[in-house]
Amino acid sequence: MEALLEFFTRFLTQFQSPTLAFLIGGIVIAALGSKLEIPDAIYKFVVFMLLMRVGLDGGMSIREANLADMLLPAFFAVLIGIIIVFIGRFTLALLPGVRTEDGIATAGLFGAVSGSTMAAAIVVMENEGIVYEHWAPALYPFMDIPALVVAIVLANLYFKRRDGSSEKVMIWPIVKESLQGSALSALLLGIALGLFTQPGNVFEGFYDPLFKGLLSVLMLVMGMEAYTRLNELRRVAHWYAVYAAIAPLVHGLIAFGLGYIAHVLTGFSPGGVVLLAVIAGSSSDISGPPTLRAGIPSANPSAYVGASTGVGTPVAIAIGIPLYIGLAQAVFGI
Amino acid sequence: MEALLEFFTRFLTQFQSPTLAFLIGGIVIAALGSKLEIPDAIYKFVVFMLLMRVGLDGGMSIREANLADMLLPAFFAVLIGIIIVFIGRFTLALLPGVRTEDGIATAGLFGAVSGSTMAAAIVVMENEGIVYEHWAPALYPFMDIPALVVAIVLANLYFKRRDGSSEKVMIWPIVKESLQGSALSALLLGIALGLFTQPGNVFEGFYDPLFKGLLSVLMLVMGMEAYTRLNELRRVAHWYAVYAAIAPLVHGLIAFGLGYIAHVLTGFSPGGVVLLAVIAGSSSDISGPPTLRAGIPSANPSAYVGASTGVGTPVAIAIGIPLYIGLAQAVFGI
Amino acid sequence: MEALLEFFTRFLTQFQSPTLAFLIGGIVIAALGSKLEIPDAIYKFVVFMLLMRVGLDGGMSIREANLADMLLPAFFAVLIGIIIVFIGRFTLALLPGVRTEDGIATAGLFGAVSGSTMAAAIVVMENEGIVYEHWAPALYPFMDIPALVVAIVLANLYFKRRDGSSEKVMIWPIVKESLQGSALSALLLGIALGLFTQPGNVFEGFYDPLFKGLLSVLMLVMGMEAYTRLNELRRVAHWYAVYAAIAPLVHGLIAFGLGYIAHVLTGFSPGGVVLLAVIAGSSSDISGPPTLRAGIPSANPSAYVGASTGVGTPVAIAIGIPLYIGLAQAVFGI
Amino acid sequence: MAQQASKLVVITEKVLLRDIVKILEASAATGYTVMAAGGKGSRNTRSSGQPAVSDTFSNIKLEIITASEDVAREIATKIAEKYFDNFSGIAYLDEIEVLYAHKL
Amino acid sequence: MAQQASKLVVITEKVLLRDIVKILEASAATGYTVMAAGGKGSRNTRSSGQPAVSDTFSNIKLEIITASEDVAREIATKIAEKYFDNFSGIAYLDEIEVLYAHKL
Amino acid sequence: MAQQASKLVVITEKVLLRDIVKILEASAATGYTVMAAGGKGSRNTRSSGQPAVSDTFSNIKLEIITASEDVAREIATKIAEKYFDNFSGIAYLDEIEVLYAHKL
Ligand SMILES: Nc1ncnc2c1ncn2[C@@H]1O[C@H](COP(=O)(O)O)[C@@H](O)[C@H]1O
Ligand SMILES: Nc1ncnc2c1ncn2[C@@H]1O[C@H](COP(=O)(O)O)[C@@H](O)[C@H]1O
Ligand SMILES: Nc1ncnc2c1ncn2[C@@H]1O[C@H](COP(=O)(O)O)[C@@H](O)[C@H]1O
Ligand code: NA
Ligand code: NA
Ligand code: NA
Repeated sequence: MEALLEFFTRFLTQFQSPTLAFLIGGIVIAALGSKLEIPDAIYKFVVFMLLMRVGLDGGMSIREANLADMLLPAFFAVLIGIIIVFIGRFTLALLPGVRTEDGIATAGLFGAVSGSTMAAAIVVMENEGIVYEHWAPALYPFMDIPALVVAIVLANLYFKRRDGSSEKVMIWPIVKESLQGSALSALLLGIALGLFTQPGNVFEGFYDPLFKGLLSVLMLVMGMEAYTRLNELRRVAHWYAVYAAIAPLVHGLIAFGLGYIAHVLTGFSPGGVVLLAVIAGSSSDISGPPTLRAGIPSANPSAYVGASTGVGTPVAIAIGIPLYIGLAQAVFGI
Repeated sequence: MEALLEFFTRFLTQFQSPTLAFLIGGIVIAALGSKLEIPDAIYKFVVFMLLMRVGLDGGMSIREANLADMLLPAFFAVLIGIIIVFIGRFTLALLPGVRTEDGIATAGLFGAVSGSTMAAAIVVMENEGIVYEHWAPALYPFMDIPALVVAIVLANLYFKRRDGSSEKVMIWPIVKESLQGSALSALLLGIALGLFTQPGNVFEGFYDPLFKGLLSVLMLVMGMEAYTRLNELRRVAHWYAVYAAIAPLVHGLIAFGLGYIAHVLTGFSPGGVVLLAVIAGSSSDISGPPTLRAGIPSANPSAYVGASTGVGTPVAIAIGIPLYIGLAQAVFGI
Repeated sequence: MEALLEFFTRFLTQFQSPTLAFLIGGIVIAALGSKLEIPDAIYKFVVFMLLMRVGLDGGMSIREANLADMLLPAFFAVLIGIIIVFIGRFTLALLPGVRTEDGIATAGLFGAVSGSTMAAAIVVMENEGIVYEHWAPALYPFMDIPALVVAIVLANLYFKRRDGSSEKVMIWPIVKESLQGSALSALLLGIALGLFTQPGNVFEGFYDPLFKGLLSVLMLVMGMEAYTRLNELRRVAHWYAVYAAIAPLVHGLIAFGLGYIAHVLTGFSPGGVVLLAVIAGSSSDISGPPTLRAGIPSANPSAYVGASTGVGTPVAIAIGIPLYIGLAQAVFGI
Repeated sequence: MAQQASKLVVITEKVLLRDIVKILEASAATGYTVMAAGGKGSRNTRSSGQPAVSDTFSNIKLEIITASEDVAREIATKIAEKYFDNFSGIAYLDEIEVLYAHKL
Repeated sequence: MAQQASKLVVITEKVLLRDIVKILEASAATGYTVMAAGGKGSRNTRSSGQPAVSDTFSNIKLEIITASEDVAREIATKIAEKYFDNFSGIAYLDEIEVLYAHKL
Repeated sequence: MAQQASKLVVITEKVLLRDIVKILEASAATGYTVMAAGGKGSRNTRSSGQPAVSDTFSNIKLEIITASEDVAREIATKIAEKYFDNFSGIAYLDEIEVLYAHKL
């Protein structure tokens, strides 16, 4: 009882954290019709800065990490990416008013990963003093790419059955497209630089100190964006909103469970478990949509981008992050 | 005598402060035909950063402030906004060669407030160690909006008398338009976040440390801009230049006087008095012009924007800020 | 023997410095077809920030410098700028497959100076704790402008001989065009502000702490750019690539020699000698090309920009900087 | 599906974008395209306080393609009458052949 | 050297830029020009997850000038058939007179 | 007030903007509009050292509307003769009907 109360208190406190506050602030000012604008160039640069920072940090800590420790979490990341898409395929995509390909594409996007949500979780965790394996953000591509690949494959299987067409899906171009996207590029470049070079002083003097502040700017953009996309979502079946509100938490909790197993088996840290859950609960906002657009061109982006950006991401950040942290505190006693 | 000497010495020192130095630097390089360019995206972001910082700071200090202390200064702010427009209406707008509607619009713009000038004053005051109520920047909208509303109403009264037309002026759309503008949005969002959430660490780690530096960038832009607008001003009556050179200081001194009354009656700090004077002496550079454009469409923006950006703002920053600070030092012995 | 070994060790260590690492990272991700993009607005602003920082620093230290100390290095800078163009005129421009005007323009660009390369050297030197005269970056225009002027004059002499035309070359417009360019404007404005005003706190609180980090961003852009320009270079004679690979080092070593003379005669510091060599070894990437475009319109920019950005700059940064530092350590025992 | 159509082009101040878009959405036109533009004309009032120094594109260029020339002319008249007394702007018509459109 | 020519204009989603450029480079057209554009049509699917809030120009406008009208029509057909089932887009043709060009 | 007019379009390198604007302001044209553009042609020299990577719009597209076709042709000739030997560029003419203009 008391634990539950404490959980809710902590939960509500999160709404005062800058991360969440700026997200909600963005939603509110967009709803009020404000003309405030964060220019596109700034948005792109902020995303670069955040992922470069996460990447550098990850790369530098991989150097000291035991590679064996990463195997199980990486395997789980792949597994989660795939499971998420199958869940969507056999729930959302079968619902009335939902075109099958739109449902699959949405599931793919929710299986893919949002660098912004991941960055938000890192800031919250560092503020709360929760330790985690700094290589954990490197799990991003292990979940992201399989989810996108599986979604595109499932959609094509569906088309084949429906139309009797027999185009073969090429996997490599999807993987390549994902890796070349601006978000993953920045993350992987950061990891490589952190791993092979000595970026310590530029990390400590530039990328790291600006991290929290730039995240607040990004959260503002994402809040404004969420409000705008909600309108788009209104034009498609209500099931998308329902899915988008529930799925992030379901995915996060599944990942939390698998993360717990990794904790027991290989000592994956509680913070790492939280981050795995956040990654799973996030839905892609930058690299996912273009890849899906190319891979499942007939799917309606208003449905999947609207569901992800308009509902999924706010839920993943505002409810998901405090939820998994609260859970970790309850489960691991941190 | 000695006091006067000291006043002038301090005054000249200001020209070496980064704030003023970058403003003048901007004017000089624009005059020399430099191709240096601060991209629009950067300019917009810098304005956002400055007003967000001022807003967060204001919001956090309102929490601890005595609301009653804010009443009189807020009332005076409204009063000053209105007085300024009436002064312009019955001086500038009646001068030969000045179209009445252009004169009223100019008065409205000088009654409205410049966030950049306010930010410049804050930096100078913090450098000089002058304390002020950190909620004082929240006086901005209390002066800005009434000034714009009154100018638009006066212009329409004039049109009604002149043309016998009888369109009613709607006040709310003008207020809404002002509040939704990018400058006031950022300031008010900052205040709200400061008031209701815990942005302390993002304020101290990001918005505050970047404040002075970003202001220097903004001053550079405003200097370049002032030079460009001066050319525009040359095409209208010389009275605009005269008004634009004198009015900021007159407005500032009126506000200083009213601020002094608030000091005596409710203990408004000397720094608060200076800031009130700066706000009054400033003329709007971001949100004012579009509002006036919409509200008094037949007024010539070359006149009012030229007067404000080309002459008014440089005067308000370069002469006004040191003047009010010097005065405060003389009057309050700070 | 041991000295040589140490030299190579140090040399290889440089590849792990953030400056070089980001440059190489940029080349690699461009080669891999990444869609990562640093927006143009950010690029322009980063260049402004770096040159403003270098300029402010230079200006503030000129105040305390002995003007006489600057004379010889400045004279050598002019001399080097001129020598470089003549070397190119009588080697590259005479080679088979190289149009004379293209060769002269290329020599002009390699004689001109890159602010980015200079900034890179400053960061590396400050990391290594190598002291230098902080006014040394003010040597930039002394080398840059003469090189561009001489190249344009030589090209016109060549046209006159070839075509018998007798247009006179106007020197002043070339100088003015150079000085008004965005890079030199920012540097000179910074110097002026540093010299005549008190920008200390904005320098220490903003321009200086962001210096290294922003440089890493710029290096990334320059790496991506180098890769792109390499393709352009492929369409012209191979001699450009050969020249671009060798010339920066030859120019740098000549400057090192002259810098050594200045060291002996007037006590020019070892760090100053390195910086002079770096400036000489650099080739202009921002202001040079437009000036040459206007001054030698018939020269092919694919040749000179390709040679400079595609090969010259990477060589000047990746090999030149560590080379001159290594040399300085060997020669001056620092 | 090629068909003759009219392309109305309106170049005016950026500050009018929101209002003109409302006019277009209320009209019979099935779509519009907008681009950032700079320029100089005979009036050349600048609409905003945004620095002209940093924002060189303070105009917008709107293109509205309609199957009916009359609709295009009507839209132009509505915009010109409402704004061109007080704002910079030019409007012109061009005959084109639409090859593919989702709706016209 | 003035000559009658056809100008094909394609307005579509930014995400297609790379692919369409490949089509153009494989075609008989000697060049193309691309501009950032925003807009609204009847389909109006947005292609990317890039914030619509901060990126108001999510379309591109491509202009392809060709001496032969047939080449222009062929390119339009190729693009429309490949993309316009699933992507926003419009294509139209305009007759112009090319005054100077390095190659046409 | 509708009137037939000529629209001259010049697409060329950004670096020429300042100089071409001077030519236009010295001409009989009453205005011009300029837009950022990217593109590829047969010459395709890039004018500046500005990163092509970050600045994808290294061209400009200028539109000059004139009541007299001759004025348009003259301007095109002046620009082409002065710059197109050494700079990338294309110029074409289009017939339009100006519906509203503050001056033409
Ligand atoms: N003759 C013209 N040719 C091309 N664009 C023009 C012309 N006249 C006006 N414009 C454009 O329309 C805008 C408004 O023109 P104006 O109302 O005459 O100031 C200008 O800023 C130009 O972008
Ligand atoms: N009638 C129209 N006039 C001008 N532009 C249009 C029109 N219809 C469509 N467009 C442009 O083409 C894009 C795609 O249109 P659509 O495929 O109909 O959504 C829109 O975003 C507009 O930029
Ligand atoms: N056939 C074409 N169609 C459209 N734009 C062209 C064409 N040819 C050239 N251009 C434009 O004009 C610029 C210069 O062309 P060029 O001088 O041929 O390199 C190119 O970068 C394009 O923007
Ligand atoms: Na996910
Ligand atoms: Na005021
Ligand atoms: Na050089």
